[in-house]
Amino acid sequence: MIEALKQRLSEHFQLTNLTIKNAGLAFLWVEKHELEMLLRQLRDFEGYTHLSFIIASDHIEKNQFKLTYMLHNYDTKHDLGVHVDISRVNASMHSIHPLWAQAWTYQRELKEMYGIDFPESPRVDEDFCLEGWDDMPPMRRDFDTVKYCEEHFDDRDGRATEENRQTMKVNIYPERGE
Amino acid sequence: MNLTHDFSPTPEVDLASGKYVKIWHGPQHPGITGNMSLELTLCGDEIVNCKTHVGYLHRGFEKLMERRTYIQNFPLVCRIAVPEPTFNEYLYSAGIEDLAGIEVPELAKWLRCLNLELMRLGSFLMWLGGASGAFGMSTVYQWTVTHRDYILDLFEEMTGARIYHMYISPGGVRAPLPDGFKDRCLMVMKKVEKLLYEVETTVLNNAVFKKRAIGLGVISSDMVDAYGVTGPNQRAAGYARDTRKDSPYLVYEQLDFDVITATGSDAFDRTIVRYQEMHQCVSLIRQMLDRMPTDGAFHTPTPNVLHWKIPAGETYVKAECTRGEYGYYIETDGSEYVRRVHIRGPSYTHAIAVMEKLVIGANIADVAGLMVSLHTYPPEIER
Amino acid sequence: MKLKDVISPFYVWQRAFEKPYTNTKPIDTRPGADAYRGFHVNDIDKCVGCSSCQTICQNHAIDMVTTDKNSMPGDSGLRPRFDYGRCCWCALCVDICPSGSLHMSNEYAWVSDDPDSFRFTPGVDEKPWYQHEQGYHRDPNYNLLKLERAEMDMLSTEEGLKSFDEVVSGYNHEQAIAEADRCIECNICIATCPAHMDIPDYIKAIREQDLEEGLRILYKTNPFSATCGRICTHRCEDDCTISHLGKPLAIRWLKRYIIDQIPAENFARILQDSCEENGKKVAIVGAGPGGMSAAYYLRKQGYRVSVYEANKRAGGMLRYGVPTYRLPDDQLDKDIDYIISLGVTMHYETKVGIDIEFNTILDNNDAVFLSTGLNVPSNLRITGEEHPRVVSGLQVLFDTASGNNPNVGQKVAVIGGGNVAMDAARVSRRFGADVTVLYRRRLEDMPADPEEIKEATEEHCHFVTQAIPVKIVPADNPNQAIIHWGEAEMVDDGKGGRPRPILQDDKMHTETYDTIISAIGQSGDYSFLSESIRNDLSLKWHKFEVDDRQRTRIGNIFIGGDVANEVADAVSAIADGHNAAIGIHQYISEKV
Amino acid sequence: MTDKNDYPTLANADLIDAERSLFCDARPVPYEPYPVDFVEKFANWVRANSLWVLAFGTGCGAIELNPLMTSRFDANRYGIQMRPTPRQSCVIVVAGYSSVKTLKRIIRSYEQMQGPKFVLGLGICSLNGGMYWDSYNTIKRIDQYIPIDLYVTGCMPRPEALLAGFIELKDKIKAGQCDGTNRYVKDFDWYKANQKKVIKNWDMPDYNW
Repeated sequence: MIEALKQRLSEHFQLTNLTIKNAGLAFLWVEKHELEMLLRQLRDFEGYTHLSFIIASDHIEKNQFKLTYMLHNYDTKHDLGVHVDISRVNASMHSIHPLWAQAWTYQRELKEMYGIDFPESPRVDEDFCLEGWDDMPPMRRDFDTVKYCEEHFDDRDGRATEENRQTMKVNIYPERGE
Repeated sequence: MNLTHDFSPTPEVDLASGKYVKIWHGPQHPGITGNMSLELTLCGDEIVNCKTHVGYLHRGFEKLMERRTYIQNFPLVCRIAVPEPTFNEYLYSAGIEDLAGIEVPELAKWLRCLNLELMRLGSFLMWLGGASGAFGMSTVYQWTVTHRDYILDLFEEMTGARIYHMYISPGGVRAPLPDGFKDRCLMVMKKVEKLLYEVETTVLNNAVFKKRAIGLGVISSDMVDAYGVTGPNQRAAGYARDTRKDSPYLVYEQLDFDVITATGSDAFDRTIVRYQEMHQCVSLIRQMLDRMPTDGAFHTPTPNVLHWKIPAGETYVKAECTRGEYGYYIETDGSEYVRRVHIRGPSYTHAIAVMEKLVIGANIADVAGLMVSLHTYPPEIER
Repeated sequence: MKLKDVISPFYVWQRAFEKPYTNTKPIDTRPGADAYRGFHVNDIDKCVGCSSCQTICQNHAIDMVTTDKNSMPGDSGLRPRFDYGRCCWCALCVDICPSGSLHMSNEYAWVSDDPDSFRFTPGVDEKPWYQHEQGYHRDPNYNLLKLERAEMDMLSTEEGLKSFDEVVSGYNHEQAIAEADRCIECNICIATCPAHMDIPDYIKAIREQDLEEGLRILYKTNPFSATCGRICTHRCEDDCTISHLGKPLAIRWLKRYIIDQIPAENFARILQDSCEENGKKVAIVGAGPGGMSAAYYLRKQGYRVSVYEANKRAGGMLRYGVPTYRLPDDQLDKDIDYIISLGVTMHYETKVGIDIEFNTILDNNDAVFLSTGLNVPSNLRITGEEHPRVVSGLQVLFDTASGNNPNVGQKVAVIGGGNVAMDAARVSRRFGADVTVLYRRRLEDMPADPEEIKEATEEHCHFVTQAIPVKIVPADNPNQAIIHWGEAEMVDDGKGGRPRPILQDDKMHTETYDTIISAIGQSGDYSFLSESIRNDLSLKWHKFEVDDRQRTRIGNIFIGGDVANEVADAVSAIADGHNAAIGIHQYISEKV
Repeated sequence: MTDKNDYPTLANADLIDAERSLFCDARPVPYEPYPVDFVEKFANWVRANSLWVLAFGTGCGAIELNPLMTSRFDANRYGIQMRPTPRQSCVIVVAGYSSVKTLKRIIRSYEQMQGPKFVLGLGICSLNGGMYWDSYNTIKRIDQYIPIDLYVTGCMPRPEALLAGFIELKDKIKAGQCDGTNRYVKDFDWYKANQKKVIKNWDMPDYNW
């Protein structure tokens, strides 16, 4: 079934990769500029009418963000994840808010959490979860949450731990070994 | 289907004119579910514009999970949706098992399923209290929260905790059922069933409730897919879609149940759908207690959890929670840490986009009732 | 609107006549459920301070703190302290606890206005809930650790008996990874290992498939890893924390795995041992594990090292006392050749005291390390033991190792219960003999490694315990001897020590054997030392007294190995050699 | 009454000019006990037996407030009651973690409450960050931002533990030991500095009474 879908889509789009996870789930990769058309095609002609979510994941080692648009087809009970790799530098993506009336929420979150811009998306610059955030977008891999905590929030004193390797060395064989 | 979200207020709102007034509904407001807020613009007592504000409960779970090992995430995930933690536990475990190729023993599947259905019932009871409270019947709230507490007692016995069970762990469950659990569970089911009939008399056949809820917050059928509406909200609009039936997980295939739908798609019909699903829960729990195996392995040994690595891959697992499609997208990169987790909660779209749309034109007094009728849990929105 | 809808809400009034839901005394009447995850309880006598709870706690709620428990091998002496400003009662610490000391009570209420009061050490600080029987305990069928060892391929007993080929095949890649995966990195074993090897580190290297790093870690503390990977007494495994719950980690086989995977010719490239000459000279007497280990670490620091060895080849007991089915020669050579390749001068077949005077060595070097080993077999001290068919176990092993058939005949008795006795018995089996092992105490008293005893049994060595040899008389056939032995009764010594065997005169047995192998122990030969040196060095129970850097009362003489330590196993000798090298380096550096 | 000059006015520097006139610029005033000891004791007894709790579920701890306030545990019989507005409340329950965004609302709500007012820190997150000790969006120690009178540990604390906390709070109030209100007044500048350190967009008055 998914093979047939791939066949049909390949006529119009350059699908770079397709992985079939199981009978109910597959992922495919598409180029950035083809995404909107592909999603429209999937929604209007292939029955993938339900958008579960849009997320990004940070592939910092490839200097890319991987966007995932998870669609669901209620007739075939099939989930299809559409991946798009976009550059991490000045990350920006076309908005799909005309396709799904909820998409702008996800895009607003991505702007805040990853710093991916969706220029046409409404209210994309408003605060979503955070308020007055002035640091790097927190979901990026290079944002160190522990360091941020140490800088901004204070721990309660009175905690100290010992390393048993060192303790045993001091107590049992202080002289022996190197 | 080409419905887009409406961002500009219907009339041009000029606050200086004195015709409109802007008020904040929440976060500290008894008529709000959880900790979120609505920025409402009113003309008289009619709402002309609404902006939702979330993030009061944002803890950065998806970030925290990226820096904890697979087993360390297991206690963390249940905190994501406070009133209904077990779906997180199940989906996280299911995702990990899928990626690591772990097969779950038969008994564990039944126990997981039982746990999920008990949770669903408990969660619905809590919701029912909130719904009747929001429409002015706080007596029913007292009843249902108490009955939810009886279910929490069962959880305490079964899992060792009332709220954060941490019971469904990657590989299976943590412990078998204690002795005599079945009888106590059936007794609670009997009590709950009696309560449900009382609720039917007092709430569903209540003139005040009918007057207020019928026609409130109608989700039109073209909204359903455009806004990604799922769960009872969607079923109340006439769509017979239920993940438990469509892509069965655990032991749902072996259980006997039907997808419950309604046609009105308003606050009243959503209540009816949930009310019937509670009866369905009771029936499912009884079926499971009847048919589940009594002994056998309940946990498949995992690799040493202290340095458990899972091969690179990605998966999306989902389940039907009380509010709709609850899903976990998990991406691994072969290390001891998960690469990316995304938790797809149904409240995300229900409480933000759908709420903003439905509340326009509603009466300020009905905002609480409308919000409850969508059944949203803020902690799962912002995570 | 129907009238019914207006009336029906008044149904709630019916509740006025029912029993209320309210619990009148909720705090007192509702204890946590049987398996409730409440406050922690720790049996501090059972706890070994392995820190696994600290490692797994995602909230950093656990600190390991010093208590009045002392550190000892197998117990770090530290105990977990919980911060109830962090704990989330997930009980992962209980689930992981390898010693099973940690569990939870069903107590749950703790109210205080002092935020610093929510830290406590269970078992140490007095808390009212320790006596609660209810509470969360890990289900025995729920395990977060792997308790069984990875399977090891071994030769079948029949195959093993046919030749002197190695019995244990060693781990393959999958097995090694699986076994390394079991480690919980608690570091408890390091203290137990005489050489204090960085065991968790090299196991981690295996897990991460970085064997070259593993090799570097091994050589930091032990240049005999191929050897120790096979015949080490692995006392680390006795104290392995997992052994409280399941089978201890096969640390020895993992060490062997690293060495087996790396060809000898790559050692120099991986280890990068540079030996910048420092112009000082050190002599070593005895090329056993102790001597060669000292040679390695001294050579690495730039000393010119000369090793004097009485036999043809280096290795000492490892070569002449351990049969090749346990330690093949090529594996021993792998270790020794690498050490020699660093530029150690070897003087083979040079017996100190005969071929060269000890004082000459002492005068020509800045320091001397003695590690001559115990090579004189102890006598049976019974009549008739000078019979030609009574040979020592060491002799049998030495002949075998040198390539000579010891001609033990068809029927052999081995007297003794140590490792030498087991080796002699199993060697004799390989030469086709029927072997009977006579031991004066019980099977469980045997000093030999349990594995050795098990394998000897599997190879059909016949064990006769509580048998005391009384005398040996010549048989009719000059190639046979008759042994008289009597059954012994185990008598409590009355002081709580181990029971002593007492001969029962009325239960005597006689048996004829082709060879009687005596293997009841060995001692050192110190005749090469002059009287005055020997007196200065101070012998105690035939062993030299040394400090923890192997120093003696004579500044430039260092002693180690079996002649100095009580344990007398290979890894202790290796550790002694390493320590002596440090001691010698300190001594010479300070002298300059 | 204390002389007004002891309490210089606040700058409200972060408010825009148009809004400055909407808020007062007075500093908080400490609670003065009644001059007669007997009257003060009686007042404390009255306060202890009518704990009006602000219905503000700041975190996940709020989930156990529902059972506590309903018929099974029925906290009403102990004089504990939920109120929808801070003006009617004297107790605020910091239910677990507080994200920075919520902290801002907690501070506003707390400052609007009637004195003498009491704060109950619920769960491990209010003590030392708890589960979210490494989260970039939740504070670790609530006592740096508002004065806490009592902590109840647990995750979740059960309704019984919560109830035990309330009873302990009552005892403390009766004994006159809950001085959180005055601590906040005394160390006002310290609290304010801590609050402003984490709340980046401070667009509210310095003291929101």
